[in-house]
Amino acid sequence: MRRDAGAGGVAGPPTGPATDLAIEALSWRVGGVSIVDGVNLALASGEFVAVIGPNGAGKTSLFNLVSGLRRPTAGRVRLAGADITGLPVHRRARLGLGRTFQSSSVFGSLRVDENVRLAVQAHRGGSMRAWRRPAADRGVAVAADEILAQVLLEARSRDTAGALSHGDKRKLEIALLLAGSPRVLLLDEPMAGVSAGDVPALVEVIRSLTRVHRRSVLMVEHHMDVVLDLADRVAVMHHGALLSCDTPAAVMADRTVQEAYLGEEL
Amino acid sequence: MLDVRELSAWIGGSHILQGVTFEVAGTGVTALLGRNGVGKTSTLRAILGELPATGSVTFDGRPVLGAPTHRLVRAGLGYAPEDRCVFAGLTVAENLRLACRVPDPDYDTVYSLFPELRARSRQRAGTLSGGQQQMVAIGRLLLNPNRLLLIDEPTKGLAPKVVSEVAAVLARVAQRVPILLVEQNLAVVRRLASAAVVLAAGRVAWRGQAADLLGDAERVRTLLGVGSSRPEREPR
Amino acid sequence: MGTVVLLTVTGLGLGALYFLIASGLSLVFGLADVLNFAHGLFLSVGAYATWWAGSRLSGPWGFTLAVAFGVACGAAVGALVEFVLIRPLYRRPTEQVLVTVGLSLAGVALLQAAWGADSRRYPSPRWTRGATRILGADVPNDRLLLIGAAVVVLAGLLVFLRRTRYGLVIRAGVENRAMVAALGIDVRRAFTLVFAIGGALAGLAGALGGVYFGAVSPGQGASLLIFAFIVVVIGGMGSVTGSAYAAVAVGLLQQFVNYYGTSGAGDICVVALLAAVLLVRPAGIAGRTA
Amino acid sequence: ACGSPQKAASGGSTVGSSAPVNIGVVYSQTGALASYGQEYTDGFKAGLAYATNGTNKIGGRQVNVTYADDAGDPAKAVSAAKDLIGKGYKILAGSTASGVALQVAPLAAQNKVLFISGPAATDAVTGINKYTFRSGRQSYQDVLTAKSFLGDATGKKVLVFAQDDAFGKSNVEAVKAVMGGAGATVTSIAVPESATDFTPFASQAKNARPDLLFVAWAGTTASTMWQALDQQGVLASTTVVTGLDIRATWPTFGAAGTKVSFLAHYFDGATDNPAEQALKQAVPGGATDLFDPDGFAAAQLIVHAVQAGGDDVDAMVKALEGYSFDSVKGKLTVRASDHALLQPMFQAKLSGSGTNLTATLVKAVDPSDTTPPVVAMKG
Amino acid sequence: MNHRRVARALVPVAVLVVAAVLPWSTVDIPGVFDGPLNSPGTLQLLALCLVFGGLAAGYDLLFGRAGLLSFGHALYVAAGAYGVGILVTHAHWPLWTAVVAAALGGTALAALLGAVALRTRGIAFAMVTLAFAQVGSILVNRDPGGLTGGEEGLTLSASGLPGFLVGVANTVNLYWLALAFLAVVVFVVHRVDRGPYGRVLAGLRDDERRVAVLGLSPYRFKLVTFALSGGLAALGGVAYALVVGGASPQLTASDLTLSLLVMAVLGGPGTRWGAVIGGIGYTYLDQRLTSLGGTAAIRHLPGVLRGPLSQPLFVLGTVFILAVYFAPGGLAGLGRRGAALARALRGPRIGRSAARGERAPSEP
Ligand SMILES: Nc1ncnc2c1ncn2[C@@H]1O[C@H](COP(=O)(O)OP(=O)(O)OP(=O)(O)O)[C@@H](O)[C@H]1O
Ligand SMILES: Nc1ncnc2c1ncn2[C@@H]1O[C@H](COP(=O)(O)OP(=O)(O)OP(=O)(O)O)[C@@H](O)[C@H]1O
Ligand SMILES: [Mg+2]
Ligand SMILES: [Mg+2]
Repeated sequence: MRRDAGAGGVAGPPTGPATDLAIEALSWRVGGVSIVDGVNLALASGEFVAVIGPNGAGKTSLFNLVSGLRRPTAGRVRLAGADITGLPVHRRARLGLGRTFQSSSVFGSLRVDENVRLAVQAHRGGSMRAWRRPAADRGVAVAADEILAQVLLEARSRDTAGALSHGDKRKLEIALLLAGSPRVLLLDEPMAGVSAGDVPALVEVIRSLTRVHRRSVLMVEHHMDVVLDLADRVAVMHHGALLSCDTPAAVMADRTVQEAYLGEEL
Repeated sequence: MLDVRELSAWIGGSHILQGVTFEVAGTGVTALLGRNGVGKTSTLRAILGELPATGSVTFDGRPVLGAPTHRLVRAGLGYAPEDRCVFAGLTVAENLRLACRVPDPDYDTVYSLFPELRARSRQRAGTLSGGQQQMVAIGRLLLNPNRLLLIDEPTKGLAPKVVSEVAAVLARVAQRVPILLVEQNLAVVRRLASAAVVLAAGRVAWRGQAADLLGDAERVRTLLGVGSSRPEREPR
Repeated sequence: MGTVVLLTVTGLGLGALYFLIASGLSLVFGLADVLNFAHGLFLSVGAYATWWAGSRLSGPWGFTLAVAFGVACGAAVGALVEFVLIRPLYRRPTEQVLVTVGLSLAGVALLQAAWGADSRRYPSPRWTRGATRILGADVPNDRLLLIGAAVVVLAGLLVFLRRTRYGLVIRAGVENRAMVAALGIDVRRAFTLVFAIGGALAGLAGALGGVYFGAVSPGQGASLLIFAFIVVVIGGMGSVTGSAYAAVAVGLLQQFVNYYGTSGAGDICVVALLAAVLLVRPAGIAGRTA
Repeated sequence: ACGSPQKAASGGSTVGSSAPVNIGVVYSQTGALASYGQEYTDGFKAGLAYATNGTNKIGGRQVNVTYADDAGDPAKAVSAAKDLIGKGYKILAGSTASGVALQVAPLAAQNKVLFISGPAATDAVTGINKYTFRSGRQSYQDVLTAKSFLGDATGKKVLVFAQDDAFGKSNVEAVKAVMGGAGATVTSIAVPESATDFTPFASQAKNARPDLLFVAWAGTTASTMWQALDQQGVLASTTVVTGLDIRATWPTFGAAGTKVSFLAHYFDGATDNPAEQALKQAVPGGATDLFDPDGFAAAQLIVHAVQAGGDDVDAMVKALEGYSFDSVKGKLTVRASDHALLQPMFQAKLSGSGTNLTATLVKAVDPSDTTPPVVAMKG
Repeated sequence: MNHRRVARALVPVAVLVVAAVLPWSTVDIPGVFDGPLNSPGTLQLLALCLVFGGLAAGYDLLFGRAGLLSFGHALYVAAGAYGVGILVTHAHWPLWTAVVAAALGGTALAALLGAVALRTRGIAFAMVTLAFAQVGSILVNRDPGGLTGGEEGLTLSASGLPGFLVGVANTVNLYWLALAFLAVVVFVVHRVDRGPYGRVLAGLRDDERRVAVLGLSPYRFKLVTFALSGGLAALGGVAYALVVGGASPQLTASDLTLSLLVMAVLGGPGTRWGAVIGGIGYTYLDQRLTSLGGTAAIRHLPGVLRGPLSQPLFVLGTVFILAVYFAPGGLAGLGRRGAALARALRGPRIGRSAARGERAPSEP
């Protein structure tokens, strides 16, 4: 793929003053290998950007840098203007940055609804309180049930999360994210393993995040129809670098993207 | 090749499979389909002896239910689990070496399909990207000559281009070795499967030719929940 | 000068003893992922077996045969423990550790019931009780024996781990046993083997530890165990070479600080070293960091 | 059934001239000091038979002994002691370990029962309280015996080789007081308690060239330590004195055994008197050992106390203070002011080899030469 | 539904009341206790059991609920016991001031050392805590300034204690004290467990990274839990010192931590009552097995059996191994397993592979 001459420029939000998330020249090297390489990307408030790229391009690594699980070797991350590059994971989450994981990581020994309640309560505060205020907890429970219904898991809300099938764990991942109602969401392959029949409903849940709730979303996904359905812009990563960031139509039309990423249609 | 009769399985006291019956023919791909949590993965695990199960499973005419997993695999039953299960602490090369059961494993197929793996042979598998781990898991399966493959969602997390490539390889393999394939990507199923089994709530809901299933939009909608309300993928 | 030489050689001897103990522990811990509290018991079994055989055998090879018997007993006990106690619990790692705790309690009490709580004189060959003059220091011969044995064990283990398939099978088996079985490998046999080797190494350490102490007592093994733990952790879980470095470091540090510092300082220094290493490199000196 | 939660020690309401005399013996039946405990109780039984002329009765009253195990754990000892006291026992004996004796002794004072401490050697038991006596020797007496090896102490160099723990430290202090007070220069080598390699310390001891090396050692590392002293040639170059432990441990001296001078509390063959013969008759195999006399003396003390005091503990205490009697070791005297037990001590040698060792008496040391300093009674 | 909730709340209260009035009973249970329930020996034994029940519950807060495997908990128990002992015996503080100081001191010590140790995790964490405890053990044995009494231990001077705690006749007060300690621990642990805080701990046990991504600091939660658990342990140490009448170096040994672990596991880690029951049961066995060795039943056995069976540790170790085997999930898990078993028996027959399967319903 050819590197876009003005990659930094293209990557900026097209218009609008409010930039929710700004990734500036972010790089990560491990043992002399460059895994994320000078990525610039800005996410406007309420914008939906999808990140695509071959396996091993560095998409998950980029998410890890932004969410704070890994420390970048260079560059900055800003959340609503504030520099969060050095903050620990939980502080970023408090400031409104949420994410899901590519390989589901749910609280396996808690029940499904308790998983969500934990997330709701983390968001509302008061987690340190050992004293339970039944009324407050009931509010949490109601919120949790609503979220589970959205992701089609209400039937399983009393089961242990560890006993869920893979696809159902993916849904719970999304539920945990919704519970925190962060202003910026990082979704790592939310549809991987979700059965084809359930995809449309989840797509609608995710769509409502930007369309209804005005959140900003950065999503990695290999299902192209989902990407095309949801994204305002599509960013293409390759070998750790951001090659381009453009409208879905423009990206799909790019020959190099077709050759290196999409391949022949089945 | 594989004959599954009245297979029932339990996990932690709950009855997951409730009498599953189907067979896998001597060639081609049999797709095992169904929505999340219906028991596809459990079926494969029960066949392999990883779950307590009753009923009968015959492989090549011999009853195998209850035999230790490693015996079954040695008898030529290859398995690629859904959660990849690569050994995070081992390097890519070690992961592959561990899987070799024969003196002359077929590294060529694996490396030509996934050149990435050759380049990363000394990297610890735990640091691979999700898709790369999937490649290791599939690669492991192709090293040995097997007589039947059980593959659980092989294309999950792979980039579209690699999905087509994997599908092509599986199509090639299936000419020699029958495959029981669990897959959510219907395009892949359409490309590969000759027969299909659809599960719902731990039971077989439908059995037959794959074409009969996929050719009938109504059947697909009732069995798999895939509706036509959503626009088909836009042409690019 | 003499003192420094003496401290160095005896420190190395102590390190060698630690390594002999830690090697088996580290093997079982690193490969099979079982923190084996019964390792001290295996050690005592080796020591008592050697003591028992050594008091009955004589002649030039008597002691060597007795040590071989001790090693064999250690291996047998190790394999038996894996087979009977550990194997059925492999999906429950915490319980595995707890079973070894129970075993160490019961086993030591059993030894005590059989041979009493008091220490017994050890039938070490006469030459081990003498000393050799090296650079002005009378170095006890048994330390030289320990150092020699440690070097041989280190080399042997490295060959086993690097040159055979078992190392790979077991490392993979710890991560995901079911998957190893799904690759057509009988992982259970490999685990029994690891415990047998761990037991044999403990048996050897016990047999030679008996020479070092000049006596055997039921609790002897357990008393050394804590330093062996420290060595294993400093060295990096399961890394045999790491254990070797750590054992030497701990042995020398302890010996020098015990002698020159105030009493108890040697142990405290070792503990401080442990804390420092773990805070800087949580996976130990040879451990891989994520 | 209901009762009072404060059901006091009066529970055994069977006080009277015909009621049995209840004695509780709390000692290490199991645990690290089990063999000390075994000897102690052997001696106790023999002593009881001897002091009651085989009748097992004191003044017509049946003697009833209850044995309880403390496994060397103070918590268990306290539980057992409280249980016995609660059942109305007025007399306790036992305590194999010093730590246990120091925890049980206060109970005696708090509940006004008689406590005869056993093999526990700590000096702290002496004078701990009015209700506590001892039936064995104390560390200070060991040190005084060691001094008897020195002859005239003036100008001599004495080195104490001890573990750096409470036991070692108290020995160092005692040697400084005893031999230093007599004009010797006392230095010490404190070996870390948890060390297992003693070679450098042995070499240090050798280079110090003392006239007398006093070794105060306890625990399982003894044989390693002796091996180190021997390897470094210390035993050949000076007089080395240490305490003689129970017979089972002699072989662990290894080659060092015959090169060391021993101070002995007691060993088989140290004395020959009616009490000793009675003990010899009673113990298994006719072989007496280190802690048999402690149990024997404890029984004698108790029998005397009951004869004089009946069930009145204060009268018992009064009767025991200043009591002097013939026991296995010879003449023993309870010093009235602090309950120290004045007794003869011994010098001994080992001979033989391997596991076949015998101890022979070199010299008996008179009680007047092993009298510990008087301490103030604490409670 | 509501009835059940009321019952759940009432049962502990009822148990507490029964336990509190127990000393008025003169019931004699031969074989179980040596004397009637209100005899000092029995009360002392019960008091010790209660103290360890509380200690185990406090340890389980760390191990069973937060998933932190500490091998150094004995340090905080010892800190409480020695702390109160030194303050009362050497510094002549009034008892209750000393108790508060010792408990606070234990909490502070745990917070300080936890701040360092919690920078590691898993086995490394276990080892660092073990190492810290080892230093404590060395210090206590060295008898600094004559404060700890070295291997001989420290005896609480009776003159520093209020009269109602001294003397065998007052053993019942020690029993009530131990009961109060246990009640405090159970109250705290259950409050923590059932509130939002407990849910976070459960989350931490499963996946720390996940908790962080939710916006909660795993380190802070772990540290608070560690300090809280350390404080409870120190309080337990105080109770122990009062019940036994002093502190001994055995308290600092890693064996104590291991037995706490064993108690928690025997009872069922992370369950409501598991650790408490485990602690009481273990201590009861531990204390009583020593007297079992002397019983006639054992003395008349043939030598091969008599030897091992007269070793309390052998019996304890064996019982422990059997419990791990046949009662996984501890005593608390037995009920659940019973239910599962009943279900399985009603269900269809299970195939041969069941024997090897994971959590097969037919497994013992
Ligand atoms: N410690 C490491 N050492 C070497 N290479 C590493 C290390 N960690 C990650 N990598 C490499 O970094 C690359 C980026 O991985 P990442 O998980 O970000 O990919 P990805 O774009 O999310 O891919 P996928 O679509 O397959 O999930 C991969 O090629 C991976 O092998
Ligand atoms: N450990 C467990 N305990 C209890 N129930 C379980 C456990 N593991 C799986 N299950 C249940 O078994 C059922 C079948 O699970 P399985 O993994 O076979 O589904 P699947 O068809 O493979 O689904 P997916 O498409 O999501 O992978 C699910 O309902 C799941 O909740
Ligand atoms: Mg990824
Ligand atoms: Mg599945």
